[in-house]
Amino acid sequence: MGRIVIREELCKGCEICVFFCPKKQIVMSEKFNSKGHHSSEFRDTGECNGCTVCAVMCPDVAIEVYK
Amino acid sequence: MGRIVIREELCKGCEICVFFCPKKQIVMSEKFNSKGHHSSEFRDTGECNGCTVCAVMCPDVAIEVYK
Amino acid sequence: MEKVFTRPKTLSDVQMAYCAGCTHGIAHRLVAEVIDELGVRENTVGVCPVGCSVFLYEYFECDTIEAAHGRAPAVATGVKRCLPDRVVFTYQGDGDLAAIGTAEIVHAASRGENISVMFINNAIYGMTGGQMAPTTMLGQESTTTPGGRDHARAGYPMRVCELLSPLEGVAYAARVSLTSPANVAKAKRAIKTAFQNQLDGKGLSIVEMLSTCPTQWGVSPLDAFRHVDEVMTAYYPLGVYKDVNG
Amino acid sequence: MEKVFTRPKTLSDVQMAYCAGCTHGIAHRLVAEVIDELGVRENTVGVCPVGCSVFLYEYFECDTIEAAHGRAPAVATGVKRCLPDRVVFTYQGDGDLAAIGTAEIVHAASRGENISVMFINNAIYGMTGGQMAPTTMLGQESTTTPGGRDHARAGYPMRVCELLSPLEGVAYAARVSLTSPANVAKAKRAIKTAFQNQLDGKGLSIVEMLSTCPTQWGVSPLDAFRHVDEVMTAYYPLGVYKDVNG
Amino acid sequence: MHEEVIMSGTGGQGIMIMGQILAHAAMTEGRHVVWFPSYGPEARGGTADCTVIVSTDEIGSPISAHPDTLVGMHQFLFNRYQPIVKIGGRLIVNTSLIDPATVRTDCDVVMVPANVLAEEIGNVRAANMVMLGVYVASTGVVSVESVLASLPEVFPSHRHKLIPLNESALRKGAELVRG
Amino acid sequence: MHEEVIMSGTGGQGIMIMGQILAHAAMTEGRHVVWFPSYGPEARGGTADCTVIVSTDEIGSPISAHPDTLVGMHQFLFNRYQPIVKIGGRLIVNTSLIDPATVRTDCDVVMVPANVLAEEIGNVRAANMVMLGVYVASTGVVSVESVLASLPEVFPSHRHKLIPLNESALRKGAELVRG
Amino acid sequence: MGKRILMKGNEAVVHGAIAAQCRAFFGYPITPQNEVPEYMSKCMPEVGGVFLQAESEIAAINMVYGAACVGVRAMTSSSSPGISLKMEGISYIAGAQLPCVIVNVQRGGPGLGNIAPAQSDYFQAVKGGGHGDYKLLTIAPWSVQEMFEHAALAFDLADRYRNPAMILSDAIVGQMLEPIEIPDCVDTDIPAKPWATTGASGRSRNILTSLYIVPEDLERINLKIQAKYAAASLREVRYQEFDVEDADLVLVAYGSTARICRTSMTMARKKGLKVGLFRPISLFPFPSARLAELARLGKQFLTVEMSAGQMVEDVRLAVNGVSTVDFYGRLGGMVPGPVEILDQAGLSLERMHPKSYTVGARFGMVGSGE
Amino acid sequence: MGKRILMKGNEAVVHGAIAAQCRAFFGYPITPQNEVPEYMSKCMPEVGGVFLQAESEIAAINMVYGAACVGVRAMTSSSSPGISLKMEGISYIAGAQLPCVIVNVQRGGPGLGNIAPAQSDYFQAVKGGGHGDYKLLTIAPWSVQEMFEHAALAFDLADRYRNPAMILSDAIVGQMLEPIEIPDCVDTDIPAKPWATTGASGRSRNILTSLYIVPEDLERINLKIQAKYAAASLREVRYQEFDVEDADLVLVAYGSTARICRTSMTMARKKGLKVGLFRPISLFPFPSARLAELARLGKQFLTVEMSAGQMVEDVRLAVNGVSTVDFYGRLGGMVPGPVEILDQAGLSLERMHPKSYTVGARFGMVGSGE
Ligand SMILES: Cc1ncc(C[n+]2csc(CCOP(=O)(O)OP(=O)(O)O)c2C)c(N)n1
Ligand SMILES: Cc1ncc(C[n+]2csc(CCOP(=O)(O)OP(=O)(O)O)c2C)c(N)n1
Ligand code: SF4
Ligand code: SF4
Ligand code: SF4
Ligand code: SF4
Ligand code: SF4
Ligand code: SF4
Ligand SMILES: [Mg+2]
Ligand SMILES: [Mg+2]
Repeated sequence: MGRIVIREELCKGCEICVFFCPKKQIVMSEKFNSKGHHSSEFRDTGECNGCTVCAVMCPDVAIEVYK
Repeated sequence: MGRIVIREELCKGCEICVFFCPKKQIVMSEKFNSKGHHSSEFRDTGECNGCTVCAVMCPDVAIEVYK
Repeated sequence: MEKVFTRPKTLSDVQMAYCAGCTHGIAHRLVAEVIDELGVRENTVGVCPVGCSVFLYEYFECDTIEAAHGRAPAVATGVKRCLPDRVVFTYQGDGDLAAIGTAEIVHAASRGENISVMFINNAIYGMTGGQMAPTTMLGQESTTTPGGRDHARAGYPMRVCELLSPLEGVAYAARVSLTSPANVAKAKRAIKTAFQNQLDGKGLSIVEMLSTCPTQWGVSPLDAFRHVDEVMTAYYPLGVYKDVNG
Repeated sequence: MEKVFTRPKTLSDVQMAYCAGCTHGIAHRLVAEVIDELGVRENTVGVCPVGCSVFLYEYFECDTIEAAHGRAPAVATGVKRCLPDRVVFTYQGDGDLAAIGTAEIVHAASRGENISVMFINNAIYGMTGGQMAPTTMLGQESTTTPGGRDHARAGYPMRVCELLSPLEGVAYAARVSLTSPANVAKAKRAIKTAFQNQLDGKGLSIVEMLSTCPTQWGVSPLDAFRHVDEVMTAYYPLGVYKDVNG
Repeated sequence: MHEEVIMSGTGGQGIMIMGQILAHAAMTEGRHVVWFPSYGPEARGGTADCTVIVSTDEIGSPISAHPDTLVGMHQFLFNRYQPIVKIGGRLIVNTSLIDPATVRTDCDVVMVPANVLAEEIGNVRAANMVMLGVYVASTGVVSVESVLASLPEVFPSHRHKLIPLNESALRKGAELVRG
Repeated sequence: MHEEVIMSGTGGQGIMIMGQILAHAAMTEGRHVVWFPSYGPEARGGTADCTVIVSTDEIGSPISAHPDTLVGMHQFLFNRYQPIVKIGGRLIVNTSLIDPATVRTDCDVVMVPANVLAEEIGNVRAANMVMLGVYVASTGVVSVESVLASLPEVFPSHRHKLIPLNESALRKGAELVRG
Repeated sequence: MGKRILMKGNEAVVHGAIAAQCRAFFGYPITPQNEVPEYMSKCMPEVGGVFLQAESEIAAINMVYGAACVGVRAMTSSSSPGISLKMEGISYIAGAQLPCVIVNVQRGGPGLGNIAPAQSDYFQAVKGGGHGDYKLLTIAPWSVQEMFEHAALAFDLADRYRNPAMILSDAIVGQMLEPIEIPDCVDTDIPAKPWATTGASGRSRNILTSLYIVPEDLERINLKIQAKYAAASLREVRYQEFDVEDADLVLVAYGSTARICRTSMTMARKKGLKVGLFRPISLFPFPSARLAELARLGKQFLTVEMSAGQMVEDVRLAVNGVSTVDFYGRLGGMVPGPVEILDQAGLSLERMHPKSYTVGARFGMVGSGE
Repeated sequence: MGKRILMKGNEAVVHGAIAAQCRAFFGYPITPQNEVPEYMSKCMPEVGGVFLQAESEIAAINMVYGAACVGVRAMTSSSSPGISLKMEGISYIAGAQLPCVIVNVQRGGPGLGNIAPAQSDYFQAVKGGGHGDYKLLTIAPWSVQEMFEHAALAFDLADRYRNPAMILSDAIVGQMLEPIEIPDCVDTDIPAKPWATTGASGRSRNILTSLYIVPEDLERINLKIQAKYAAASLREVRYQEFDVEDADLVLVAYGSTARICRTSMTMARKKGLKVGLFRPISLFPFPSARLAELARLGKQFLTVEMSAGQMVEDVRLAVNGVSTVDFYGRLGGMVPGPVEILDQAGLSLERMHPKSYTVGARFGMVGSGE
């Protein structure tokens, strides 16, 4: 069981985490952040296993992972 | 049968031709040329075979060979 | 729950100004992690290039120097020769290292300067707006190769690891990419080796990271990742080109 | 009797200002002979370096340009790109080509500029009075390596043919020496290949000639010849490193 | 007639092309015109602004120290440029990314939720054209028609497929003003 | 006392060290002294000359436009410098490499077959010391003893084995003058 | 007359060069001049010319040297740090007496500085940033139209004097878009180049070098080069004047700063201040004689630059104490505004003509940024 | 006091640098300064310092930049073409506000030129051969003794102002041998360098850069730099005067030319001509105030340089029309002789003071070469 925190202000909406999450736990949000980017959003359906793949691949080091 | 002409004014007395001539047909002269070098001298004992080795090795292209 | 992934301490807690999907960010994180893990932050001097990563100095919590375009290896040489016990690394783009800085990297390598070189090959000049780099692929469009790079006009893409490996002073040369968790893990190992070699006094280590530039390539971040895997890796094979550790 | 050996036409009939026993003179003659034999004198543009052979322009009966130190490949590129049907060669020392001019030769090679590069490796800076060159041997004394070159301080000798051969744009790379009639004959064949390649549009050809510098080595001409054979050739093996002609 | 406008936002918002279209339209209407960009250090995500000066007379300074109008697409540079707008000048504000509470009150202000409006048309990237429509309609510096006619001239041909979208956005902006 | 001398020849003739030895000797005698070289482009075979100025006063110009003395080791530069020697100055001429017929007659002239004399001692390379001996003895700028004492100071230690040869050459030159 | 098109200065200089028969371009990217190599990469091949992105600015200038040697009109372009790297090459080109054109789109310095407009490379351009006694024939466009026209002018000057010519532009002139008129054909004057090293066919060999090992020879070459500069100083002085006749104060500025000054001048006139504008177009040769004349006529001067004070030295040398020369400069990429300059003009007038002018309050309308 | 030893200028500057705690040297061979790296290669290791022959002048100056960053006194040396290659690096060092010392042993130019003495890199040194508004703190030794002493002076200036300093020498001063006295210990002042990038241990990180992307920031840095130059202009002006009090004509010359002028002056005095000598030691800051004062006192000037006229511009700027400034120069490695300068002084006196001086015949004794 895991959980991630996406730091919205660091996120640039590149969708890399969305693509790489093996559990499809991340989606793009509808909101803009202050830079005008859609940021990504943790779905938190309980399937996240804290594998850190999203965090490892995030170019902006915007994700923290808990397990 | 061969013959060489050493252009004294071009010669710098490096002795390379002396060393390489297979027939030992070249010696260093006693004279200085206008640059203050001893130049080399063709002995012309009739043993020169015109092999051009001296000319090929002369760094100053000071030797002409006849055959 | 326990935090199992967080920003390395050596990476400042600010937003980096790279484009969305630009792997400069991943490379930064890996270098920062290695510095953290080796415990050398307070002993490290980073030399920044001119290129998109010019602002590395704002993102790294260690002492840093901004070098002139291409001259980072010379600057690093000046630092390392004066302070041999400091950890000195350069971080350079392909324009910086493989074009204008060719003489400096070749000679730092040939001298075996005991430094670690982080080389970001994104096959383009990012910062100046997408001109051809020495590593731009044949056929690749850039703002100075309209219609795609043609070797008859613009020469061949340069393989840096292959070029430098034969030099005596090179301790380690590896090419990695940043396009998957496995590749990122390999990249980190390579970076760690490059720093460890320096601590061990082995000579110059270089890690070439195939990197994305979605902006200047004109593709989405994901397509940029794919381009690295599918196109760049074919011409720039991943692997370790030299390792004095055997 | 018939004249079987005489000065090539392309070599001016003046005394060259090289030291006694300096093989710059042999190299000059060979290049001039090749130009004569290919009948391209009136079509040739030579680019001279800064180094002892800076005066090549006084000795060659073809059009010549004196380039800034190390920049001959860039100058040659400018000439050749504008006049692709001319024969363009550079003649460069090891300081000129392998130190200050590293970036220019590497990139001319990588681009595959269709030129011929004559590279005189005498392991020293001749003209300026015997300082270390990138190719100076380990242990060799020079005025800037008192006590002999030590790799920890002054780096390793650079092998230019090995460095350039991997580059795509290089058509031909050979290392020869000028220390015996057989070696001179081989050198001439290599030079001819380098020029013929250019006529055939094959890309960049380089002939590295191990050369003597009795003056700055502080030995007699004959000992200098021996030093090339016995010491230099061991570290700089003679041979053809690349040949696109197969 | 002499109008100086600064358009500002972040990289990727299409600030530059918005100004270039205005400049082109002004040229086709026979005006003197200068467009001048200023880039942030980063290719993307950095700041971006440009100045356009349209005049019936020859133009001296291509730089505007005190613009008549500021078109603000993003808070950051808006904060920077707002203070230098002439008293009684005009502010056209993208409220999607600028907090209305931060806007000066001694100017004519037009509030435009440009990102939202652009998304309504189908692409947030057309927010710049919404703003340009508002600008043109509210200043009358050039006609909306000249602007529309300039689109195919200014867009590079590989982006001509985007013209219809941009047209709608421009019209939407213009209509907003005309009511 | 103020003496300006130009020593000239070709590369490899030891022109520079000849001047340096003189300069050193002058220094040990408490004089003001400047030595200034001028190299040809080539490391060997090119031209070489140096100027030495010895004076009881501080020395301004280190360049001599009109030397008191010219020591000529080779024809080429001798031809060049001979015209600027002061009228009534001194010419010391190496007749092994300079044609006596080309020498000015309005100066004190000392003819020295220096190469031949040096070969007699055992090495043509000591011709420079023969000339220096002549120079010192005929001008008296410094004593021969000071010159001899300077040899080990000026020669680098790996060349100290050559000192005896050079001493003989110097003495030979000096004797030539003293007769 | 050609049609009016909207163009960047950096694009215009490319079109101007190609219209002037430039057939070789070698460059390296650097902001704010990237459009020059970018447009060149498109346009050069279309006219059968050579475009090559060099590995560095140093390589680029030496490629230009090679192209110039064979008689081709060749050009390179860069911005401040990149121009510094060309200094050795430029000195060689001047020493070998070869024609070529170098464009500097100046940015903020020193060092990496920034990419904003500046004029702090004036000394480098006109005094000789490289070694030795050479000069660059330097011209300073102030509009996109002139970026086009100065290309041909620069090539003509370069060929006429066998000397490198520089177009000293800046980030404003390079980056701004203006409508320009492109003529159907451009007047340009390419002389024969019998000295070119194109192969010694049917003639004796040509040698191009800047090496003259014998000082007498090198002095002779230098005197020849200086004579060319003296000739250029008689023939190639270019400047523009605006309302100087009755002016009490003459603003002196070049390039984009001159445009801003022109706006300040208009403002000043509206306020009744007798301000004129003198705009040097050729920076070397500098229009010293005319400035000296204006000084003798009693004009006072205010030199305005985006620098710490560089051209002002040439103004002072020209005026030689005959009247007053004030200076106002902004640094590091800051661009002075028209009102800011107007304020300075007021101050100068007040000080120089205390009886006629008591300006008192400044004209600035808003404090910040000015 | 140390003993008197015979030394070349190029050797003296090495000893001076090492005595001043210089502990890093990076250079590349070029005549006529080769003795500098050669002696350094011997001496540096002896004091535990760094000697490295770089692959080029560009690498050398950037290595110096690196060494300066970590607070070490670092130096490079070259001659004219090599100095041109350092222009970008020098501008970076000035922009990042780092101290270091650059030695230029000037030779004939432009281009490859020759290896004879010249002073034609004055503009490059004092006006800014690189881009942007920076200056080199420039001093000009005229003797071997000063080559030694100026090393410490240059390092002190560099450290005091965090700015590169240049020793502007030439082939005469570099190559000549003179006896010098080496003191047992050299006064030198090395300040703390808390800004050095030696590793962020026990403090927050240090960043050394010349990049200030926001123009306001870069202007601020530039103003700071200009303020340093203003301070140096008050405090660091150095010059020497000989017999100027009663002089009608003051020769102005620096470096080796000043020595030659001194001989000319002595000759002139012997002939009853009231000639003095003013020798700027610091070229930047230039001793303008003193020259202006001398001009006000009615002195006339003759500037003598081995150039086409470079320092003379600074003399004219200082004098600002108050009196006459003549110029005499030799080019391309030619060295003016004392009599030749005397002749010129005679001409100047005659023109400036036609009543007091009618020199008529020249003093030259032999025509040729002069
Ligand atoms: C001397 C000099 N030349 C050119 C530039 C302009 N410039 C800045 S970054 C850059 C290249 C950037 O490309 P790269 O090194 O590949 O880095 P990237 O931006 O792709 O990460 C260039 C040419 C400069 N700053 N200085
Ligand atoms: C920019 C520059 N740096 C340095 C020099 C001085 N220089 C002249 S020749 C030379 C090196 C000569 O060595 P090499 O190229 O090996 O030729 P060689 O004389 O041995 O034939 C150097 C450093 C120069 N002329 N220009
Ligand atoms: S930690 Fe793993 S499972 Fe959880 S969101 Fe990230 S990638 Fe998906
Ligand atoms: S990878 Fe990072 S920056 Fe990209 S969308 Fe995910 S959280 Fe945002
Ligand atoms: S031709 Fe052959 S045999 Fe004759 S002299 Fe020369 S080397 Fe000797
Ligand atoms: S090889 Fe040539 S230069 Fe040498 S001694 Fe023989 S002839 Fe003379
Ligand atoms: S331009 Fe390219 S390299 Fe630069 S930040 Fe953007 S994506 Fe990264
Ligand atoms: S110094 Fe060496 S390379 Fe130069 S001419 Fe003499 S021997 Fe040849
Ligand atoms: Mg890149
Ligand atoms: Mg060599």
